[in-house]
Amino acid sequence: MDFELSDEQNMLKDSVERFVKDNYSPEARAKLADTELGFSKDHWKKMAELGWLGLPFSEEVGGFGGTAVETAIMMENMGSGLVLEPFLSTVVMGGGLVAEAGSQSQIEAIIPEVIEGNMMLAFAYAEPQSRFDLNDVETRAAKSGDGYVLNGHKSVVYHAATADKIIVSARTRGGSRDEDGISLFIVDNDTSGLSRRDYRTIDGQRASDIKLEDVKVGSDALLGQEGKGLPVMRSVVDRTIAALCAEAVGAMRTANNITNEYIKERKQFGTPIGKFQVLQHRMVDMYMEAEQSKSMSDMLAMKLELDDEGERRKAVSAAKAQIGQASKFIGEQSIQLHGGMGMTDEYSIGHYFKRLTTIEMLFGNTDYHFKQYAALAS
Amino acid sequence: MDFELSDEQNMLKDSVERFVKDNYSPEARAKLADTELGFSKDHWKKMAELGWLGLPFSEEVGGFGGTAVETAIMMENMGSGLVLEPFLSTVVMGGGLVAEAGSQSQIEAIIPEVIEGNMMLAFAYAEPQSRFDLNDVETRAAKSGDGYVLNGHKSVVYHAATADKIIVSARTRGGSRDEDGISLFIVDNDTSGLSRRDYRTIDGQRASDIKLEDVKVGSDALLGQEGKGLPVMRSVVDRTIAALCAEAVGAMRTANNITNEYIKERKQFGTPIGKFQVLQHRMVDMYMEAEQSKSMSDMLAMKLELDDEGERRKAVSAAKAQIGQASKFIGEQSIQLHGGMGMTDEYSIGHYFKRLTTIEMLFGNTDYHFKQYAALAS
Amino acid sequence: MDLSFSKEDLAFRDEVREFLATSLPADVKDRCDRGLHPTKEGQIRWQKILNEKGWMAPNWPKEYGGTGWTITQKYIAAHEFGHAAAPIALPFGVSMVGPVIYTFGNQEQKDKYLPRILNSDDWWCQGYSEPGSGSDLASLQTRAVRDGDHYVVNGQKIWTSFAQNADMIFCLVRTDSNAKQQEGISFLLIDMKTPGITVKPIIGLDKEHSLNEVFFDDVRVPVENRIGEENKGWTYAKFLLGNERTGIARVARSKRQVERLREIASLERSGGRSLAEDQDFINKLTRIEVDLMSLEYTELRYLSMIANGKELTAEPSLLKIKGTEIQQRLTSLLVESLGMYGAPYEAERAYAGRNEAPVGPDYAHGPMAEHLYLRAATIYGGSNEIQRNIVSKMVLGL
Amino acid sequence: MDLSFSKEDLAFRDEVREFLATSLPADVKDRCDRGLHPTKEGQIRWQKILNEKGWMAPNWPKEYGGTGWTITQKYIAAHEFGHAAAPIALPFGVSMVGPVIYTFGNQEQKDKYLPRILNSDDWWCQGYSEPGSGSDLASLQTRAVRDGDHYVVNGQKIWTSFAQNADMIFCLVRTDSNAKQQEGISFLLIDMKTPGITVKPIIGLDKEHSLNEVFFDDVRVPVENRIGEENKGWTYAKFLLGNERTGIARVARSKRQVERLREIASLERSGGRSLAEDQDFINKLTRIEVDLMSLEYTELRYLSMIANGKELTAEPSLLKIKGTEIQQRLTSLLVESLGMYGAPYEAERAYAGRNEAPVGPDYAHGPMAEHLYLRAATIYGGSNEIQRNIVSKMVLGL
Repeated sequence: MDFELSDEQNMLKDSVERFVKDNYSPEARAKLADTELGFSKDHWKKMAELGWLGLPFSEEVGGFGGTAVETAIMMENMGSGLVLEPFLSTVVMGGGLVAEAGSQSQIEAIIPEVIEGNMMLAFAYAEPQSRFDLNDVETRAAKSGDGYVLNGHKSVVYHAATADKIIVSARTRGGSRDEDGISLFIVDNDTSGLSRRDYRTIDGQRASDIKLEDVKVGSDALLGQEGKGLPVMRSVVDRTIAALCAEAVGAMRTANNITNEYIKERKQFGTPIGKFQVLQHRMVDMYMEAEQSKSMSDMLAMKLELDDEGERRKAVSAAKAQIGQASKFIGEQSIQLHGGMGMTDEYSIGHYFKRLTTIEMLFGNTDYHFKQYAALAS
Repeated sequence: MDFELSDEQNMLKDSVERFVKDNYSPEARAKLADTELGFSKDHWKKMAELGWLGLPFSEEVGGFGGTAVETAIMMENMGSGLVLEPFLSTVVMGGGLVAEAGSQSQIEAIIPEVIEGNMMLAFAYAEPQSRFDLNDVETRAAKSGDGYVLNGHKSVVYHAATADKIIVSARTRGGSRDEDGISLFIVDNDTSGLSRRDYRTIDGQRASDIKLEDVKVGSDALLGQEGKGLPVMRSVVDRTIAALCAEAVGAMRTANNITNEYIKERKQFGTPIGKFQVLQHRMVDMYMEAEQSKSMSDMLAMKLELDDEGERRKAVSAAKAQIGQASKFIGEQSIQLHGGMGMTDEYSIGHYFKRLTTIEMLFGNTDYHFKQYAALAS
Repeated sequence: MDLSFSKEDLAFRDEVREFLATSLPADVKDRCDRGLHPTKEGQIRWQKILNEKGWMAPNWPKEYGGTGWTITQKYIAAHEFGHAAAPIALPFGVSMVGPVIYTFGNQEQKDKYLPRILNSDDWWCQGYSEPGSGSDLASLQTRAVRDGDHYVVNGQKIWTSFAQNADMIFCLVRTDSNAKQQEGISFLLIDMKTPGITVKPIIGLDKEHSLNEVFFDDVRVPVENRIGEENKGWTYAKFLLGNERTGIARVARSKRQVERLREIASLERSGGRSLAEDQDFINKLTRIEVDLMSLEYTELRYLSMIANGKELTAEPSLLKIKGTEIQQRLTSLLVESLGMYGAPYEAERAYAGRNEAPVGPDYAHGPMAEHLYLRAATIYGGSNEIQRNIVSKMVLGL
Repeated sequence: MDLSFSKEDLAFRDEVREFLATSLPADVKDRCDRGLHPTKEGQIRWQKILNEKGWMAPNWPKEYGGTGWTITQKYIAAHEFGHAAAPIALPFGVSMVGPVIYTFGNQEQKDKYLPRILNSDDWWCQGYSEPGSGSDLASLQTRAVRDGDHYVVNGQKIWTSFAQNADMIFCLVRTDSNAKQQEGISFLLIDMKTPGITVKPIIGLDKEHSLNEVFFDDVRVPVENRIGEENKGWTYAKFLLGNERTGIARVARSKRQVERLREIASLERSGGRSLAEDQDFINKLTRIEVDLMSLEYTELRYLSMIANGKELTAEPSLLKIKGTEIQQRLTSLLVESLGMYGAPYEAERAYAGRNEAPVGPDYAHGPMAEHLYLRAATIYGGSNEIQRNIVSKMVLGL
């Protein structure tokens, strides 16, 4: 039982920290978030050069062979700077799905391109009615000749606008909430019949709603076995949740540091407000939440590599629920302790609050995961 | 819309306050709670003389004709001193059931005796499996000749040992959770086949489990219509809850006062601990809970006389839930703010904590009433 | 003790309902219900309708144009306005400076300003906070130096809501810099068109423009625009703050939010069923609803005390604390009820040039904007921490 | 980073399970599982069994009789002990004074006391708190005046747990009354049979006798019973308090409480169904369980830091705060799970003369006693408010 980083892991950590320090001052981040693209292609190239985009892929396809622990190290430190590049969408989700379920030719066509930074991906799984249930899929893929025809509506697809290929979950058989019968398709973003409504999200990122109207794809677009997409989705979403949890840990730690510094500096009634015991204890509670989140995030990263499915899914839901709660608490209290200053768009703390707010919501909010945990524990 | 007391109501309040001041010092209360009986027959006589035991009964039978508001005034001020006499069991519950459902002869035989202080009553409604559901009755009353034979197990019957007559809910027909088919019986405490296991409760009061084994009663023991007992029980339990809520308000106010005084006096690190901001804000939260409880208790007392059943039951559950929460919070924090001193049996604050703990539980705990409210509101 | 409505009360309720059904403009109602800021034009249009009806100032004495309502009538009106999503009048004129003017102003000031407030001819804003002062108002630095029959004002105010719309600002300024903190402050009414005033927007957490900085650079204010005595402004400011807190519970609005939550929950799915059948969601909503009822009856109890001639001390602080906590829990649950559609968000002006409705279901437009904006509810008007300090001192004597 | 168990770890787990299955007396287990205080005889019997196995002092260095376990083994043992409801050794000897003796004591003291602690020959109690000192230990008043090769001790200690059973007490006493608060304090080991010592019971909230006042009236203590230097007792006391907090999370016990809650819930009915199917109950239990998991992995992470040679500052305060909050939530939910049978309660000695089992279902005997007793958990060992002060100062620099 050991929570310490190896030398290699420490090097990775230092390298991400440096990247964030060099590129993600609050001003630089605000400017980037307000560009049309919402992130930097130059940063993306830099990440490719540093080998980060190959982090979780096997060495055979040119990756680094890292585990969930390395992904967590990377995400935690990117979370500190609220990094905007779509690492999660392209590498953890899109790349993860291809690496886990793809055929040899799909893997060879996509993963090296992702690693090089030449290709971006997105994962379209949610639908207007599905809320957080991965199995709730009404988008249909009908067999047609050699391929499939897709019809449906996918909602809040992060980074769809900049993705070259979008991985879409669609039902090839069964009722709208059946676990069986869901298939995954790799769809080019410019395929005829696919239309996007692009928008911004409160965390300064980009997402889209996607309408699929008679979208025709070949049989080579099918990712994994027909009708057996759900277990693959679950496994990749579990890894995504672990990555998000780590990102939240970094964001919470930095939000706490910013707030702690602020209350040391800010004076009212002639003394720094950090001398008021009520604010001290609030800050202690925020610190304790962040500490426990760190433990849960580390635990989850380690467990993903270890346990049977039941234990793994319990760990996923427990960590997401605890970290969701902590994210909400720390985000809200950071604003409160900043007073008026926290209410401005210009000052950085609000952006931590907003990213933490979406992390709480993405891939199942706190209530959802408590419920999942309860079902698994009983 | 008016929350102020009339002159008569103010006189009643002053009179109860005086009684508590004269008879319920913490030392006197502790001594009384530790006697075999657990309360004082002299106090009971005094209460009869003051007319309190007739408070809610109509003037025709010798009562005062008071509403739920008068009962609340009385209970609130008795709550301040943690009064031990079984006013709730005898007058509000037992007397309430007889007054509401009794035949002329039952009323004439019982109510004047209660008012005079000559007769005590208890209400046996709960069973080991019933939790807080009044309709969950497995005790059976089988018709036998001119009367009935009762068999079953009644649990945690407050003040059964000192009651002359016990009002028992028993099923004359239907399944164990049916709303229909429950009847009420007035059973003499010394009836053959009725056996009691007497014990103390954590709030310093007395209760009993009661076994009924072939207990024979006459047809004149039936209180109200056969099989139609539940609406009567509901109505009287609603009044009982209103009375308990008022008692809690008095107990909370006094617990807060005791605690507030303590933290002004008690010194640590050279200053009164009431100078520490965290304790000040805790005390403010306790004050606010008590203030809101007072509003809900007053609201409920007034609504009992006014609204349709739906509105009344929503008010009952909302008040009990809010006051249950407040009772738990104030009880627990009173101990916490007292530190070690709060942990001793000798000091008074712990007794407030314990009575507030039982009030939260009696006639449905906080969760139960939130659930009731939700069902009524949807 | 009595909670019943008289026949007159019920008739009054019908009148309010009828008025709202026929007179509340649909566009104004829609923005209010969603929790979006009113437009300037819409708000003024609605307030003029209110004034025509004679209902602009329920809390003013009748002699100045108040309604003369009993507390039961005020309760009924507030409840019906909330239920119908009718915006309340902006507080800066009618709730804040108005009572200061009719209580401490001279006859000329009353004659000049009160009718214009009632008819929404002036949009008022509040010049209290300064950078570095926050909840510690007494430390303010903006200076007014007497020069003949004018004051020359220099300094800066901050967090000034809707100053960009304002015709007038009421300001606390320091007129005696040698006096102790709370002394030496005066209360001035300043025309926003006076040369030397600059309004600089502060874009909020919600990406919208509702807050501002206001700069004063040699701004000349006629001495006749001073309320009451020179250097006694703190008295008027405290009076105003006390007034402000009594309305701040916003019970009626929160009751409407509970209704909206039920409406949305009946349309959203969770785990394949209606969200309205999700026990955990219901559990949370019920707890808020019961807390709201506790707040409602506490407010009524305090109003009843006032009506019976009793003096309140720090009770309004309780209403502020509990009211704002409930408002925040409600917007938080509203956002949560939207599932993934809580994430999309853009400022309204970002839509201005596009012919697009916001993404997601219609009811998703609003909750996040209000959720973000209302983070300030526990900060403004004296933060909830300050309110607890006040109760601790004034009620508990700690 | 690695959470896996080695083959040796798994073998060790089997050994612990086997030991507990065969060696833990049923009566001792039953009281522990219910949350009742151990009897003196039962506790000593069990501790002697532990010592025979060599497992009395997992946290001591091997040279003094410790187990030499890795942190993984300690984790496994704690988990298995908790699951089996095996009482932990009373802390006063093995966790509190033991480490002080082997760290600061002289060879004679080590030779004399450590083996007797391991074999439970001495029941120790702790003489820290005094009336008026509470969490502010440094203000203590009990005085020890040197008289030849003895100290003469006068004063009073309070909140002394199980002093009525004790053979020895370790005491903080003031040996220099001119020194500043934290200086001038010495650390003495005192035989409870020494003339002049009076133990006066304090009956607790739970109606049981576990707390005491201890009075010292000209009590003569040999100078050789002083630990370390005169007037340096504060150093040893602080060391002890730091040690005390690391075990205080009581994760394994709380995990067992979660199991008990599930057991009781499966037997209780609510709304005509099993309480285990009541969504609100499950919701509460789940939240506790997840918080407990967070605490568990936080404790493991800190232990891992220590094992890797890192220094902790105020992290143990977090374990104390969160651990005790969870303990209280668990007993509160246990009582709640009993429905109406939460109300009956009598002290155990009240049963002594009667041949009666407690009323209600078998599992109803215990929860309320523990619930009442554990109200002290957030007070003792430095209240949770004091712990937050410590974190604020030491970690956050506020």
